[in-house]
Amino acid sequence: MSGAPILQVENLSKHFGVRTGLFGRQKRTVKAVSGLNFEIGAGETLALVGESGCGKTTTTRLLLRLQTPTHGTVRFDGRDIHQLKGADLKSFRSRVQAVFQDPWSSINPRVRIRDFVAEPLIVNEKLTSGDIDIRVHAALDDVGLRPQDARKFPHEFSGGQRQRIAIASAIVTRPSLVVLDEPVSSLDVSIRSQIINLFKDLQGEYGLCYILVAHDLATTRYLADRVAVMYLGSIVEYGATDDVFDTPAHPYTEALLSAALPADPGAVRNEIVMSGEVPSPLSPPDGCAFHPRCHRCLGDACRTQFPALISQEQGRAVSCHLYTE
Amino acid sequence: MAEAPLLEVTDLKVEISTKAASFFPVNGHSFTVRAGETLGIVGESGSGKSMTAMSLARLLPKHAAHIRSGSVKLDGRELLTLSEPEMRRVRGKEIAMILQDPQTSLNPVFTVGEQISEALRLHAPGPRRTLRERAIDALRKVKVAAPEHRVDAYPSELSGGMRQRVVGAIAISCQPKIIIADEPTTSLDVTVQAQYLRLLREMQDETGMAILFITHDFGIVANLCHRIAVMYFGRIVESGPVDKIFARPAHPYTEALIAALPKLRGQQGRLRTITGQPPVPTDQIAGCPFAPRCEYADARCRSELPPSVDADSAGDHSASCWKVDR
Amino acid sequence: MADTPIRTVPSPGLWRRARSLPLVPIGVLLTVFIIPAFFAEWIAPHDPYVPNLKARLQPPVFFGGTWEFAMGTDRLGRDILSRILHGAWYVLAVSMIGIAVGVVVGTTLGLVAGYVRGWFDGLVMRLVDISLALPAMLLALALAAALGASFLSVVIVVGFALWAYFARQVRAEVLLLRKSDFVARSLVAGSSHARILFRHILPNVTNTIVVLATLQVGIAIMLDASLSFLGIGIPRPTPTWGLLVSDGRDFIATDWWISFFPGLAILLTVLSANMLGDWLRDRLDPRQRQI
Amino acid sequence: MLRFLSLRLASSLFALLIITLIVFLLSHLSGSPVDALLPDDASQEQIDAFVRDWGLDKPLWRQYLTFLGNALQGDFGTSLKWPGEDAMGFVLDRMPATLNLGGLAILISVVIALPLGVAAAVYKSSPIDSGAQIFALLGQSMPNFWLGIILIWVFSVWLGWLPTSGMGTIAHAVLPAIAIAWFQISALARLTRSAMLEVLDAEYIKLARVKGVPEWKVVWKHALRNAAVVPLTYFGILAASILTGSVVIETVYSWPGMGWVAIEAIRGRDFPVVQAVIIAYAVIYMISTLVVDLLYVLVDPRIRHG
Amino acid sequence: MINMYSKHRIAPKRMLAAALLAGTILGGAGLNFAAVAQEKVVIAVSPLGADSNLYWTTTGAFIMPSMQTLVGNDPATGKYDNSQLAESWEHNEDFTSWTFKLHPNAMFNDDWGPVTAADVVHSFEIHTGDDAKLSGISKFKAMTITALDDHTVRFDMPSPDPDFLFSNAGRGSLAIYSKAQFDAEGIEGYEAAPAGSGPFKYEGREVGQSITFSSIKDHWTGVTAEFDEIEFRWVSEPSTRFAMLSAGEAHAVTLPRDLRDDASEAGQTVLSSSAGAMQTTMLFTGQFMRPDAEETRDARTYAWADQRVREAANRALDREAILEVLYGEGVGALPVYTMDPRFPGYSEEVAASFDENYGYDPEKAMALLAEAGYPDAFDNAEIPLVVTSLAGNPEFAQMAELVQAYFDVAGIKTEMREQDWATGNTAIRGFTADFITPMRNAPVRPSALGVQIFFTKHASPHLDIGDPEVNELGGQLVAETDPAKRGEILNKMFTRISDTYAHLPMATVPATVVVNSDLVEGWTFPGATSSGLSHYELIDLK
Repeated sequence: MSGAPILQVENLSKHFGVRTGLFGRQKRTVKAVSGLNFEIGAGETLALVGESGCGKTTTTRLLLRLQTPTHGTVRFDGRDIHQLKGADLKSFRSRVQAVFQDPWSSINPRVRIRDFVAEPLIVNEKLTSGDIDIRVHAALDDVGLRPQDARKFPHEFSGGQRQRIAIASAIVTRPSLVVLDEPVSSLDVSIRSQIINLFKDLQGEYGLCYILVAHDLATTRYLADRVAVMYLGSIVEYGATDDVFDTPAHPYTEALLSAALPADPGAVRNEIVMSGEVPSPLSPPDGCAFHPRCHRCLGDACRTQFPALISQEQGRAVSCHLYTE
Repeated sequence: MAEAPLLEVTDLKVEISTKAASFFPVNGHSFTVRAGETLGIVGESGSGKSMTAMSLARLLPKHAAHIRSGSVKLDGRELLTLSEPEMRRVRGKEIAMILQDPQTSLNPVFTVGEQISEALRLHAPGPRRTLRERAIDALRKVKVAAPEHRVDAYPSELSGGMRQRVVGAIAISCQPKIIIADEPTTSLDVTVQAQYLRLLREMQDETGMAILFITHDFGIVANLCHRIAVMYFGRIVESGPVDKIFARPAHPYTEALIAALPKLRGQQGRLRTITGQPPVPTDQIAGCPFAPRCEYADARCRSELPPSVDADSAGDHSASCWKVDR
Repeated sequence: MADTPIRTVPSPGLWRRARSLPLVPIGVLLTVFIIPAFFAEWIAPHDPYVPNLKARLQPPVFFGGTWEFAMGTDRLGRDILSRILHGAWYVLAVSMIGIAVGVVVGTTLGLVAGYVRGWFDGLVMRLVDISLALPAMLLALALAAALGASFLSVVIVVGFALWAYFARQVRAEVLLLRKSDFVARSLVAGSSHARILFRHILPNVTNTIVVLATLQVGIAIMLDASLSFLGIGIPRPTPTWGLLVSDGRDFIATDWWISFFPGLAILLTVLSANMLGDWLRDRLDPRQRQI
Repeated sequence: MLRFLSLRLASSLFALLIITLIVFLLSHLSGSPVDALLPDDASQEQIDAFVRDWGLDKPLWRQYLTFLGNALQGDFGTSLKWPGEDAMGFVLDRMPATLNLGGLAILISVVIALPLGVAAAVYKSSPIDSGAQIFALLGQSMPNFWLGIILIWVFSVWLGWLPTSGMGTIAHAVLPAIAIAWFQISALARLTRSAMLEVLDAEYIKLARVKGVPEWKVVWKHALRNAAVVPLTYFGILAASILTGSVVIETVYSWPGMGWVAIEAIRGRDFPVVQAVIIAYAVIYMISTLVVDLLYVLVDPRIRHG
Repeated sequence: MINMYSKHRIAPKRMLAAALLAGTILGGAGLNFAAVAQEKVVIAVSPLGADSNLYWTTTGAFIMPSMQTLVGNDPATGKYDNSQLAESWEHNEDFTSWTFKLHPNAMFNDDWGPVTAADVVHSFEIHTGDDAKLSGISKFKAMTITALDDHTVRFDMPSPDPDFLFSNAGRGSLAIYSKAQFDAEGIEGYEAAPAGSGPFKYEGREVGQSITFSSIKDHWTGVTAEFDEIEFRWVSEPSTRFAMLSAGEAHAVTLPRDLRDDASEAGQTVLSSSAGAMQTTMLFTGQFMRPDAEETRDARTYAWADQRVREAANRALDREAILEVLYGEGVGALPVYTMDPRFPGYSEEVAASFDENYGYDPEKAMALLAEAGYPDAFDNAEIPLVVTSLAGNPEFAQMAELVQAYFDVAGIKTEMREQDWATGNTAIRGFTADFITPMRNAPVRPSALGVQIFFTKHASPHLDIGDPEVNELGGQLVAETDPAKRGEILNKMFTRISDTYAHLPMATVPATVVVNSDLVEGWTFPGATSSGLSHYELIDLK
């Protein structure tokens, strides 16, 4: 990690109350995420991977201050973002941006491109209209669009172009951190690489750091410096991308990677049979949440005790009884 | 090689005509699928791959889309000239389909059992109880746990992967000769996708049916298919055995697509990109449709449509490109 | 969390839009409704108010009448055509102001309720329930008895009858929109709730509002007519169409023209407004499916 | 499920409470019953006695509380206009007439609107579609009293098929029910059409066709069963509109139902009956929306298991 | 083939369902509505203000044909006769005591025995109870009743009442119920089926819809209707009533004037009452002639406080044209509202000079207005003109519209106000009325009664025009018992009212009913009741 971490997440949990049963008498708690710890340094990319329902989206919403955590803190530049007010909040808003999955739904169809791209500037900074235009044009230029596109409406663009517009809006304030929520999964293959390259270029140019949520493991590997593998609301493995992908420690990581299909008929795949599907977060299994599907389940320990996340060498951490003494 | 192909599609053209415009989303392509074989049709959105699938089952949207020319032969029988009731007996019984989204491809108001046995009742009628037994059998075949219980479940009670298995059960229930699978795993998680593809392979091994697998994911074709057809702008631009195409792509588009993918192992530098945007079906392009984005294109590429030519001497690998020998 | 993704259909160009305009309904609306509403003074061949007792119950032209009274005359010898032309303004005013009241109240409440949820949402929805549960006609009767029948009371009743539909519909849309990615995106950008509500959500429900409002023209006119039927509409001698139809209803079997032509005016106007509304709905918002 | 129901019930009761307040205030705003119920030449003693008997001399809030307390026990007082009749009892006696009429109107509108909407959706943009739409719209374009009178002349006087007015056999209900229903057909048919259009595009419809299901079965079994959920949500409003429509139509056809009572009572300043009838209307509406919610759950397993 | 088969299998099933539905509807249709049975007469009229078997709790608009009063009206002349329960009557000199002798053979229906003085006393008691709302009942409350013998009763009243017969005849302030039934069944018996002594027997009612009576075969009066049953249907829409008549569903209906013409053109018969049944007028409300008006409020806000304006208003009206539109030809103008040739006090001079004084003369009207300074001299130059279409007087709306149009020509500005009776009454009672309102007098009251109700403070204080002279004369009238002198006083009152242009008199109108000419031959009725209709037993069927 280079320099001081820009974002620190400590013991972050988000629980939802859900009423079930007749008359809603039983009140259950769903632990969407629990006890997350990670940090990101400047210019770094951290990827969150896992199956749907593992808590990736909740995590990003907590980091973006769209939801309030039940426990724990998110520190940005050393300050708890959920305590920010006034000017500090504005500054946070302008320094943290996001790009969402669907370029069709993430751009307000009734707003001109210029106004859409400029929104973070308009609400957070005091600029003249002319200055805003200059910044918008610069941002559009950065993502490969022309200044005259600013006058158009979203429906005049294709999916790939829309995603560029969304990126332009995310970088217009020169943020430090951009949350990328499945940013390429709805794009065509031939466009995908353009956008992936664009992310790399922007990171190189502006020293952005990214939090990437993606289900395509190849993309993750290409973009991310470090990766956190999540299962049922918890991080089960954490470490440098290459390390994790080349030598997965947690059985779940192993299974996940084995399920990814390389675009190469000759590639050797070590297929791991993982039975069943992700259990409902309403009734998570006791002990290690993964044990019912685990091909390396050790027995009682896995069934009854929750394995803590244990740090290994080189910033790696694993939460598995295989690695506890 | 000598045996007759199970499905033979020749020069298929589909026209969509609306008040505003008229265009050919499927513009004259030909391919064959042999029994027990999996053909992968790969293409980006708007390339006409789903339209191809629907036109094989003659289920194009009424009024708007029409098959303009070509022939579709299943086991030697021409499908395009069948009457609608005859065609209805082909659908489901001889050609089955698995659609893209398991969330929406099951009717939410009927139980799983009702939906499976409906197909059975249409093509192999029997008493109620037998139908139910056979529906349970079909569920068992697609490895749904506790099929006796699940048969009475509504789709909303099942997970995504489970639903897609049910769709699979409907597809295989009448032992079709060919299954057309239109992006059946796109909305599934990778782990569930892997399970599902394994299931498809097993079913194929068991029944010897052919699979026409439509996808945009090269990872899937690489792992599942025997042969590949790559589509671009309503045409098949390249087709051949899967290993040949990955090893020596003959069409620049195929080549660029494969190179543009990030690799899971062994990392590369900057990703290769294809410039520009994929064309939409309403575009008018003279010459090779890929020419505007192609790094090898010359004047002839921009004015004349390239014919399909053999890419090697074996005769099982062909591409539509003036520069096959580049 | 299976959100329906909000997608908009790319709008075709202005020219193509203009070409596909439903010319017949627009033409009918103009000739029957809008032009008379503003220019009746100059178009109408007779004074709509002054009885002409010598020309009572003249049949329309082609039915034994003359061109002088093309649509015949009523029991007091007043020219039906002139009365219809002059009535257009009142019909227009009642329906437009009534709908405007409904739109403003309904949209505001629906917007805020759908966005802030919580107790306010509950309250608004209960108000919607209350408003739907109280038949507008009964309210009108009570109101007319309390305040006297007047233009104002008719407008209030129309507004009261309609606001709940707008509130319901707008709220439903807002519930979807507030979960959309672009609202999340805008929150991330740091927009205030007011900004999101008015800059992002409101423009996306305007289509719904416009379409619904067009479709409500018919309901407003019908309501006005029903109020006249009950004798609590805009007071005489104002020739609102509802009053004309209502006054002539006794003579459907004999002097049919007294109510037929005003009825036809209502029919054409409402039919056209609805067709226009349908057209707008098809163009503007394929998701929209309320009445 | 039960929880949902009890919540709905509670909020309905709250709404009813507000309605009682509105109704009470409105009926008191609208003038004194003295003038409606006593003859022109009533003496001052008569007036005083009347005011005392009906508690009209008490402060408004006292009158309201008294009213509410009694109303909770179902006691809305005695009718002023129909002497000797218990107000709520009188309204309840008329309720079956209105419910019969409304029920028939709903039946007619559903029987006509559903096929119309389905046909319009299946043959979208064809003459069938436009024809169905225009037929449906006609009902919304005619004042219903006008339509009602025309129906009487055509079907009762000229053709002699049906009776003109009054209540008796089912034949008496046909014309008023049509006059009420036609207005609703348009809305219902449009809803059905758009819901069907949406459903017909769904993947499971494709899948049904892929299975080889004949087209009519695709439409009427697979599609309609799903599309029906949407018009169903409209039923609460449908019920409300039919109640409202019945006010006018019951007058035209001399149908002695609640609408008729409502008008007569308001005109006669019959406070107790006015209050009873409006509350009764509101309760019917609340119950019908509640029933719709229940039906909704029955029709759509997604909600049952959601 | 399976599919084809199933397609055909389902279609007939659906057709069957459709056929069943259609069958039910048509089957139901065949049951009941076909042309009414000959032995049952159906009369369709506007709904009543109040609807009850307990007659005294209604305002008395409809007296059931099963009930009788003490005094009858001759069907052909409208004069009082002994066709009802009283065989004869007499009064003392100053009209403070009236004695009635009952027909000895009068019997209640349903075997409740003979009609006796006890029944009259009993009926008097229930009619003057707290729940009584009958028009004119306040007068009864001040009386005492004494049964002199089994068939004789005497009413004693504190002040002279020369017009007492009116209350007991068409006005019907006292209907005779059976005491025997009351003793046996109580009030519930009346509610369920009140026994009366009329030529019809109460059969039952559908509240708000209809009420049915059967005719009694050998009635004690010897009069028997030629049909078995009579049903009254309450139908508020005139065109629906017209439709019922045209469809043969009703024998007789009441219709507004224009529809009457239409019906008559269509071949139906219009029957009028033998005497005038109703007088109409438009009243300037507010006590405009009162000397203290200046103190209580600014009289100038009432344009019509100036007699010149009142005369102008009258002169502005072309009564001939208005009455032709409202009531048809042959309806004569009414010189003074409540004045009637049948009753004492009728002033030939006023009637004779009516054309001269009230004749249509717009020029004069304008001159008078100019002289009075109208509209500039008045704060409220716009006079609200009240329309009451809610009151079951269909011609009132047109009357107001026509008056407005004629006023407009003369330069009197008016503004329409749609207002129901109750609201208007509230304003009038509260002395806040600032409008011109249509008014009717039905049944036509004896002049003495009418003039006091509508113009003086003596009978109903709120309708007082505030003229000291009229009130003075009214006071004299109350005290005076000599018929000749009463006539003189009344004559003076009518003259004064006419001279001061105190109102806008309109017309005396007979009651009319339209009968289906295929079913009904004729029917004579005097027009003496509130609704105008009576003597149903005289309906002559074809």
